[in-house]
Amino acid sequence: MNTAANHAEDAIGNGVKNEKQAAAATDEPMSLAQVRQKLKGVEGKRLSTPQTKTNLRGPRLSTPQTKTNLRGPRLWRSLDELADTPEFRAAVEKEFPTAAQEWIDPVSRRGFLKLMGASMALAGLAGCTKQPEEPIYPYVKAPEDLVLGEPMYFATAHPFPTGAVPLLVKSSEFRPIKVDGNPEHAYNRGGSDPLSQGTLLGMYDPDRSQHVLYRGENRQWEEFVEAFTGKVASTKDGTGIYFLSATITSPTLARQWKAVQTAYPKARLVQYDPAIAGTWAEQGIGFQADLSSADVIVSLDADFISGPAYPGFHKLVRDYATRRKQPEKGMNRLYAIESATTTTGMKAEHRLLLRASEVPAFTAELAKAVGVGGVNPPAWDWTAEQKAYLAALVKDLKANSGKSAVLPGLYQDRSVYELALAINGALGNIGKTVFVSEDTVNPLPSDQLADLKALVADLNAGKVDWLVMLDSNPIYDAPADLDFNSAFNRANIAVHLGSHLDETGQISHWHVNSAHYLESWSDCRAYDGTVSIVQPMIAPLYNGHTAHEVLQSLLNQPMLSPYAAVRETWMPVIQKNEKVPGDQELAWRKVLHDGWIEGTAFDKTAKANVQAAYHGAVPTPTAKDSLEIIFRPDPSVYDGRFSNVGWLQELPKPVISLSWDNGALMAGALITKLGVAEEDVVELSVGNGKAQAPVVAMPGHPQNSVTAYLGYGRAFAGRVGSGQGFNAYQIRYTWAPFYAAGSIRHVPGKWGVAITKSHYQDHRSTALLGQGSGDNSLEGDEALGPRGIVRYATLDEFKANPNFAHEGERYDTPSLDTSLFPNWDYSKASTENAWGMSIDMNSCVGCNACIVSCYAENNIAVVGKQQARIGRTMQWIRIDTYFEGDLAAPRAHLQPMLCQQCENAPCEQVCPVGATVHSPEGLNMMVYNRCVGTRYCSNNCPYKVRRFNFLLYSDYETESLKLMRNPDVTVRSRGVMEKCSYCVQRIQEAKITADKENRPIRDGEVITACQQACPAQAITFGNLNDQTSRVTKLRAMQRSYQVIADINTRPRTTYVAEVSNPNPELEETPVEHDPAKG
Amino acid sequence: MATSEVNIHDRVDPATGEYRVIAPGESFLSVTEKVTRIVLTPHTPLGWFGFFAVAGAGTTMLMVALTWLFLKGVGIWAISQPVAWGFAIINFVWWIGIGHAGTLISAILLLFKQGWRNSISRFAEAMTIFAVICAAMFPVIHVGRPWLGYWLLPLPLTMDVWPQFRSPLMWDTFAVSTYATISVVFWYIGMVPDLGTLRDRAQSKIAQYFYGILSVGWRGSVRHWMRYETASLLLAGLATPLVLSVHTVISFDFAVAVLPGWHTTIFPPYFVAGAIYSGFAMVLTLAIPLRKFYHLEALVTERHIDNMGKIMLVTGFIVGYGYGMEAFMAWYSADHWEAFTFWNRAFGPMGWSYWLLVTLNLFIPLTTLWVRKWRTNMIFMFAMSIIVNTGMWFERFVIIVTSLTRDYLPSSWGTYRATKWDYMTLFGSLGLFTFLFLLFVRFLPMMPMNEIRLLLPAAKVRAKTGPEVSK
Amino acid sequence: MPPREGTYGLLAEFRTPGDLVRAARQAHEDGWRRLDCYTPYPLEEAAEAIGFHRNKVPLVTLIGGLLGGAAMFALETWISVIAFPLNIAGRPTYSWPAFLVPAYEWTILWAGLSAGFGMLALNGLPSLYHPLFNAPNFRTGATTDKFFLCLEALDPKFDLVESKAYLEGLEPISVVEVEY
Amino acid sequence: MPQIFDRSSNALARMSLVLTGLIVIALGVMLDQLQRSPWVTRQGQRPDQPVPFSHEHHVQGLGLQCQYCHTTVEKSSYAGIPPTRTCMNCHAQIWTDAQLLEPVRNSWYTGESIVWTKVHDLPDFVYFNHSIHVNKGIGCESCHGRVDEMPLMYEQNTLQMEWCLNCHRNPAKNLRPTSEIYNMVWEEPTPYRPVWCAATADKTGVPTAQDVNCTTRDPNSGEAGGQMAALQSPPGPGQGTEGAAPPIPVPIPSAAPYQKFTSQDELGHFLLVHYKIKSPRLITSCQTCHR
Repeated sequence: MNTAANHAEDAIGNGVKNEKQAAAATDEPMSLAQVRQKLKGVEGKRLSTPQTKTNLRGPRLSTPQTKTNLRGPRLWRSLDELADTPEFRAAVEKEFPTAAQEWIDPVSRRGFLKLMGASMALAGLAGCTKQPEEPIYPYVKAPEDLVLGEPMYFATAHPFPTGAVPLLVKSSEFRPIKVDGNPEHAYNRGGSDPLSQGTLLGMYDPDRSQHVLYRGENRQWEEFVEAFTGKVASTKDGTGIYFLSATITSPTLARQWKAVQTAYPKARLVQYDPAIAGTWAEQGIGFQADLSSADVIVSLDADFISGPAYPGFHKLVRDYATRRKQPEKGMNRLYAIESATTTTGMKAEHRLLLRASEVPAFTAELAKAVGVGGVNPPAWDWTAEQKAYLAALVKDLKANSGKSAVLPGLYQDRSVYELALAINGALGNIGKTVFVSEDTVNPLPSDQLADLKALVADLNAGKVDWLVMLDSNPIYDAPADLDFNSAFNRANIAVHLGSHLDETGQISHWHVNSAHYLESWSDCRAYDGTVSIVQPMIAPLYNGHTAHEVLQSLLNQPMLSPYAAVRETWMPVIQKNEKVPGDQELAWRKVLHDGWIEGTAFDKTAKANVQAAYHGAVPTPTAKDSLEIIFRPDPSVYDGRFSNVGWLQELPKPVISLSWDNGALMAGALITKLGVAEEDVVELSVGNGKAQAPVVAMPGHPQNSVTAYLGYGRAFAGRVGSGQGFNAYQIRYTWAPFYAAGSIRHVPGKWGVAITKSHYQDHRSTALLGQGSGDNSLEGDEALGPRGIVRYATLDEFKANPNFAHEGERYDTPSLDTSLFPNWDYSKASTENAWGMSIDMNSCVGCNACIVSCYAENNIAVVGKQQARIGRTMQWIRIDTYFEGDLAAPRAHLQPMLCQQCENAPCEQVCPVGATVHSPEGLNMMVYNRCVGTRYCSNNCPYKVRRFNFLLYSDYETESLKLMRNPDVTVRSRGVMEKCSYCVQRIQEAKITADKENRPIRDGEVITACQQACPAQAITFGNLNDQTSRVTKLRAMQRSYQVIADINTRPRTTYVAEVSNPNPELEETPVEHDPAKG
Repeated sequence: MATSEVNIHDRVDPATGEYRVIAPGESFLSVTEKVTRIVLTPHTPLGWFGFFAVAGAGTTMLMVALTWLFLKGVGIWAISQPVAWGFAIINFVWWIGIGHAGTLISAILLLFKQGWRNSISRFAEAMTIFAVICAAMFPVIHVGRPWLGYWLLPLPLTMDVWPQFRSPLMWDTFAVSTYATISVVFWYIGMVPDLGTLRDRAQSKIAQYFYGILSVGWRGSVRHWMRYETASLLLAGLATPLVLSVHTVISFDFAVAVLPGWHTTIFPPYFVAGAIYSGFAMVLTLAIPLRKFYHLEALVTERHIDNMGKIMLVTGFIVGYGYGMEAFMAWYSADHWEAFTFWNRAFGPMGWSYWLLVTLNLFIPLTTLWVRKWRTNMIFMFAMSIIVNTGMWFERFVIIVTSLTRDYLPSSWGTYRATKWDYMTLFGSLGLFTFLFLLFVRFLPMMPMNEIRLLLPAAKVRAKTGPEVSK
Repeated sequence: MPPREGTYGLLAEFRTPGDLVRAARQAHEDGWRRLDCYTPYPLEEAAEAIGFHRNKVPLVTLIGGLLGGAAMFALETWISVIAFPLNIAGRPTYSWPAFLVPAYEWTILWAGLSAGFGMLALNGLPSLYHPLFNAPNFRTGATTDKFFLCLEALDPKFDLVESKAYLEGLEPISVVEVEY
Repeated sequence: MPQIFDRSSNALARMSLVLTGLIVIALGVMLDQLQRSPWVTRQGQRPDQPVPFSHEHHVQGLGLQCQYCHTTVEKSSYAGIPPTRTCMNCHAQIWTDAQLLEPVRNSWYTGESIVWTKVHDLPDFVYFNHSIHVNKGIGCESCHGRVDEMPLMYEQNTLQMEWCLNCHRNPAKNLRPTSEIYNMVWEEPTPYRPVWCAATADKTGVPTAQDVNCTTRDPNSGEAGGQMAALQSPPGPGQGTEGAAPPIPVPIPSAAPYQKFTSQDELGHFLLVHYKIKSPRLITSCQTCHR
């Protein structure tokens, strides 16, 4: 933190120091000018907030290099300017018939929608200041089904290479404003994940490319189609026409491709997804597990609970968590064998650290032990610990054959997958807990790396005439050894269809701006195979087009719309479904309404009898002292496709709480060995590729290996993503896509990283009172020890003493009569609703979905790296991570922390203006427009969940972002305190509805945004005065406890203490690790 | 007539062995002369201009910092989560503390009939007022939306919403504003007769009008004098509990909070003691150069410096007791929050600031101030006054910042690094203070002549005033 | 009213406070009531000499203080209990311990203001113009080092010639007549 | 040494003291008045509108229902500004060449909105919901004034927080039967103009609006009075918000026992109970309007 002072200065927009990017670029002359001129109408509103003028760009990030590199003003002009272009008018008019002006005129925009944070600053002055006149722009012809002010919900799905996420999208005045899982869908049952949540901002991203370009000049789509189809037709058989596409997940697109293939047999399709290529997910096998009936779960480097990168994430997590909610009714046990620290390992009862290359060998040992035939593990000297682990594991598995599941890692050697299958077979799990299906979510399985190599070869051989890249960015993410960049230039014409003018788009001849999935028709399959129709929520903001249209343009109905194509694909199936062949339209509408097509799930019994023998070779681990570099898609930005989504960039990555960066993640021991400190720069090299990265400590990481997240180091991601982190693709090779032997060395320089919560590294101490040993996290010791913030027990302890969560020092909750004052009355008699929340720490898997959901629901601002560095992130909910025990092999406890809504809220008492007071229903209300910003409440909050707008973080200028905001939540201006409100806007809505219908609010009628997003159902919200509500029952459980209750804050949020289910045989195995001092 | 030339018997009263309060040989006229010439002279000394320029520069720096602050927001400072209060509040508490000496000297010492306070009370009061001005500035500018500051006053606004009187910040509002008002009244009332003197001695018409109006036609009637005396006594009687209450209320800002390290019952007494401690230090910082510069050694004698040294010694020990008590309670209460907070103060990442303050506030002063010889050594006392005030600033730093960096929830622990804007504001406020004080020295009577006259032997109404007196 | 004309009184100057006190006491005992002393610093003996013992400043102060305190406490109570009762941190609306602090401050504030300005008012200040300033020797020292006794013309015993002679008998440095 | 000031200065000095005091007081009073003045609140001001639309003519003259234009007032937070189509419904036939209506026709043909100026403009951090007020018996006129007497629209009330609170703290004084919410000429009951109300049993799921039937004519004399508001009738397909409630017939007025009210106070408290108006404590809590 020794450069914090500088960063603080950067933070105030005062010169860019040694860092790569400055926060809030306040100096973007032209758009400043524009906005000024745009703002003429609202001058009055601005008067009392001069800062809006100087801080127009507010929280947005821009990197010097983006500014210089991005070609011309095109990328840089704000939507304000765009608003005047015919394209935009066109786009908007499609969506908002004849009310286009409403979205273009800066004043009127403020007319209906409650996007008026700007005037917040005026709040108090309302008494002595005039409000400016605001015009109204009524419709000319109002849409039939529109009730202004009432949201509508539509079903769609988020296409993702590892399986689509069925969604239910909230739309206000036909603008999607919130993306959530589809609660009725059998696959994810309403759960979602940070990435799906983030796609909303992805669609409104002001940096999306907005034009069809030919050599940098604006063109019309038709011109492209003409050139393209003309060319292809001229080739007759498609010779020299190559398509490079991201993994195709749309059956319709696959169908269209097949049609193209038949029409032009010589045309080639190459699929390449950096996070999929080389994994078993690209192959034609579907591996599915049903953890709801699995008592023992073994993860072979399978990080199945930290994000959708692992196929089937949503269902796996849901089932995993369900089996942990009621320990008394028995719970599952998770063994995690992993090569990098993940939440999977942190949640596991028993975690075995292996270097990545050791995993296949260990798997082989395991397979052999459980009786898989024909497997011969390479000779390897396993440590005592590993042997003991194996023995216990095997015993446990055999004891639970048929009731266990072994999950293969996605980023492991192919043998691991096959062996896992064999093991499951040997254990008789196939058909019970593990299923295999012939088809997968990608209808055109292929060996992506091989294909890509072939493509490069053809390029170099000059065979490639037109290279058409569909939603892929090879210049950025192709493996280093292919030298794609130079091969690329051999293509006569390069066409790039993409959402951004990214690395590839920059140098392609043609760039076609693609439409976002929320803007276009398509289809895709959830991981269980169920087909979802992707329907547009809004007309393409920038007239984008999709791969469907590109391929369709080559077929005999070139103008056939994606809608028609999709319908063509599925109408037969839909009709088949119908018991009584009825009205097609009705059936189709039902599908759109539900969001999926009945009976399209995969047949999972296909390979039910997997032969329990394995004959493939198992690779020998690399030498123990050699260094391994592990590549994983980033938990937040995946392979880089989400780089420009501020919400995801600012998201603290699981376990290490690192935001805005990836880095060389390594064990403390390695840090010591290298004699470096965090934020020092190291150079990673594999083969002859080199990449420089900041050192970030990752507790529990295997020694002699370094994890590098993909998806960073973008040059042309946009104002948010460009220049963040380092590009790990530079050292990734086709021959080692997941882990490679490499080397590391310390190079001069510092690289500040933003770690969003107190980082155990800063706070170690061997000093007095034995606070923390050098190898422990002081925070962890404090939280688990004397402070009783995290409480847990093993299953046996729990059975022996169900009340464990309330025994021990300061574990007790003070009784209601501890206060000198009479208690405030929250009884049923006094108030119908008393809101409360319960969070099951056993279920929480720390996937961060809640945080992103909260961003969207509550219009939370993104503050940027510099501000994040000095602890000013605005997230209302965060996932506190406490490390228990030796940092070389810790166990992490994940605790979602949000406003506890204390009944005796310390924050309220100290506010001089009564800006935060208590509602009769027990909510701790924060009234933004009353807040003068003394910040006393934040100081006095024991949970530090209040967030302050130190600068003008909210973006009042960018048009597209205004369209995205939730109209029911005020946008907070500079100098105002904010915090979690239990989604009071949803509560109020429910209250008014219930009141109009003259009935009490039903349990589950009010769902908070975090609860809605949680794939593990860890959060429950409801009415404490309703004795039958789920939250009341959870609160009544003995395991429920309140954090820091001993100071009598009486939180309304309670936590259900953890219970783990360790294998007694492995419980006490004291292992000596190297000291992890960093 | 620098002190060095005066022989020891003039400085020390042979009878008592104490330093004299006033050097011998002063008359009503000479005293009046000494004080009025500073104000009435047409020739402002160059040195004054020198200081004034420096102070002016400081004030300008402050204005720059404030302008940027209003344009950008408090985010230009280092405050963050969890340390939401930083320099601004530290400076506020520090200045208020300094502002305590004046009233204390003029009020409490008056009640205790400490004659020696007469010649220093006036500029001590002025110092108080300017310190309070500097202090009062910070709560206003540190809020996120200063233009809404008037919401802290109970006004009948159209919102129909009122201030929240359970908040210590509201108490501050009233305590500080009251303190400022009373100090000004006390100061002005005390100055009226001297303004009369200036009026009568002024040569230029402008000066006569200026002081004539300010002195509201004071003419020294004994009837007036008697009411005046009563009023002064009453004001003193009122200011005494006030001065004690103000820093008590300030300490409530912290004591009332739940934060470990703030939530402490020892705060009120030891804040008050600390205030007096730093206040007297500041009086010394001003008195020592002043008496030298304006040759006032005869009126501000070693006696004053010596006594103030003693008072600092006492208050220093009270403060020390406060620190000790915190440490003791941390252990004795067996409360983990307390124990950890204390441990963190002393040995945590910010431990350096704790040891710095202990050194500056306790070790150095409390070991040396015993020595009478040093207590009357101007250089030493000047240095000491600076040391103590630095120490007192760090005391507030430790209380506010260090406590905030690590409180209840370990996940939210943070750190704090001041930005250049923080420093500009701090030193700017010093500039403003000096600026105002220099103006005062130049244009207003820096010492209460009427009170000094009382100390002169000539003021004694001798017994041989005729037989009637004896009865 | 039309400005007064004629003599305001006779002003006798004395060298020391002692002389002044003696003279003043003498005059008072001889039945003079409209007389006053002028000194450069508070001289209690002189006040007693002319029979001025008690004054009303304390009373004014007391009233001011009580009013201030009561007003503030009433305001706080009205605001928190009647005007807009709110649940603040679960505390009762009538949180009198908290209300005491501002009330206490206001007590002092208003007491102090009453004391200061009450004193000036009782002293009949401001009076920028005063006949005494007409006296040639008054402003040269009344506020520095001279001591004056003034017999005022309004006193029934006053007679320009006799009074002058009478004053001369009190051994002053000088006696001058003061015009309005 | 001469006098510095002449005789008049004393009087001057005292006068100036008094004056200072007066000025301070005056300033305070002025500011207090200013913040409530129409200059700030726009109360009573008639902004220039593209079309000088006369509510008087359309409401009083032609007797249009409020909902004819403000369609969503019963279902949504937002009452709704009529689309141009609504105007054209009539003005396609009548006044087809009136110069005044040029902007309307223009909008209709070009598809550009008519740009009205907002008359009732709440601060942007205030979340007001029309539907709940209307459903609970607050008449349009209570807030918007006698719109039927406004040739040009203007703001009847200040719409300042104190004004809102004034009613939220004591709703009874403004409550009226839901059947009367659109009634511009509704006047509170007096001994001379009593109101009869009958309350049917409160059924959960049935909007409270349907629990109460009121009439200004003596029910014993037979026919009931008062126009029927849409939300009085059982929920139709149009009313999404009440979709949950099963359709039930409107109780026959005469069947229910009528109660006679001769003062707003009595009526208000009667409706307070039967419309289940939340307690002032609940509806004056901040987040009722601020989020």
